[in-house]
Amino acid sequence: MAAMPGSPSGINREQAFAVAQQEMEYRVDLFNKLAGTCFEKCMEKRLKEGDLNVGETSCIDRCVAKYWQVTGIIGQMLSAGGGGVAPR
Amino acid sequence: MAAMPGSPSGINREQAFAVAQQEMEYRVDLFNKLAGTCFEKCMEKRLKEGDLNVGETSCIDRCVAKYWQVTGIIGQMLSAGGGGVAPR
Amino acid sequence: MAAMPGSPSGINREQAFAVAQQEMEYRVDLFNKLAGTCFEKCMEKRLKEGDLNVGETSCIDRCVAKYWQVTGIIGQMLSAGGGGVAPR
Amino acid sequence: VEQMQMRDSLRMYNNLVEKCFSNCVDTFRRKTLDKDEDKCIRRCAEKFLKHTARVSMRFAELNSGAATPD
Amino acid sequence: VEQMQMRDSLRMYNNLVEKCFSNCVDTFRRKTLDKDEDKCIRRCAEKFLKHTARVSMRFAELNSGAATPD
Amino acid sequence: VEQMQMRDSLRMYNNLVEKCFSNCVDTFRRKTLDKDEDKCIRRCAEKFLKHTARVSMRFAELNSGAATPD
Repeated sequence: MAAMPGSPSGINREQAFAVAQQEMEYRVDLFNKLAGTCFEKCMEKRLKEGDLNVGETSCIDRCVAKYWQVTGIIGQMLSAGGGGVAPR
Repeated sequence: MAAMPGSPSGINREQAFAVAQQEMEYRVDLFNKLAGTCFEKCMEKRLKEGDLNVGETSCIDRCVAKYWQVTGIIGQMLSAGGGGVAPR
Repeated sequence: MAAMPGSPSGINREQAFAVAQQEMEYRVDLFNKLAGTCFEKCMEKRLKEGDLNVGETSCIDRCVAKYWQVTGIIGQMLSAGGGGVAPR
Repeated sequence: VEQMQMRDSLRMYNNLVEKCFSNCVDTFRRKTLDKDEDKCIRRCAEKFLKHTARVSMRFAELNSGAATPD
Repeated sequence: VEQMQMRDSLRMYNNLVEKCFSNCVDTFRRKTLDKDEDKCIRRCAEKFLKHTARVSMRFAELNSGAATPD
Repeated sequence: VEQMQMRDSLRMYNNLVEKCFSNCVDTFRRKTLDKDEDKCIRRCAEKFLKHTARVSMRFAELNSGAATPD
């Protein structure tokens, strides 16, 4: 999914558009899953107020960072051992 | 997402179609989530028969009504405080 | 969704393509749900190793077979009693 | 539009299978359903369909603005 | 692209409603929310939106490669 | 078709990450994985992939009508 510097002129606009669209769908899906998972992990069940408290806020930051790290590890595993599926 | 009376003639058919399609996708998604949630909340776990009993039936009716109400409350919050996302 | 032998010449390529695409989306969705469900049912929670053990492997085989059977039973119910929704 | 309805029906069917399978099947000593599992699946599917029909009806009422008192 | 953003907003809105409804509403003796449920829904939605905003911020940082030390 | 396969791969990848993260990560005192979490993630991913491969094989058999006796 990386940018393709110096791509051959043969590739046409439609294809480039389709690839960009998939890249975006992938990121949206990733974001939604990440947000949903960290919500489950970090939000206190008892809703005493509408604000995020300090504990929740730092939990979110770490949850996002760890999730990102897992994305990298599994991406590497897939591209190394794997079946060609190797998104960033 | 409301109907747009007297929309300028500049809007073309394709755009109108795309908007209608999104409106429909939104409603289908809403319906599916609502149905799934009320199924979880209202169906008795022990399946003694294939029919809905009286308790389940009235639970469904109230569940749908409350879900609809929540849709309204959150829609209002989003359109008031929020980032422009304000579907009905 | 069955193959349509001797379909009238009136059906055009675009429609045939759309039907084939839906068929495929349906199968992908079925596969994903099946795989997710059998993962939940069969994988031991404690991850002692990356391999599937014997119990897990035979659990998967049976889970897939039973899931397939359920697909058939419910498909029949829908096509028999039902509202016209009768995919294979 | 027709195609969207077809797609939604197929998705509903997949959801129905998944939900009833998850509710009713929990042992994997054989590769065919036993009698209780079979019965449970049929009840579950029947109930799911009746549930969906009821929700559809109420949902349509609300969409058309015909809210009724408690 | 604009249409995709619109679609994502609508989906987010549906997710928000589903999550807060599931968290806050558990009794079905009436067809309107009681006072506690109403309060719970509003807090939940507020929290969900703040949560989403925070995640967005961090996610954007990571996407742009600006990872910060612990 | 190629694009659909690509999309499905990406979706599978997202599902895999979500599932293994949910299973393996439960503490948020630091912003990097500790050793046990890292090990758990790798096992989980490996297992998930083997599971998917096995299901694919069986699924393909059933789709082609080659059901085998118990």
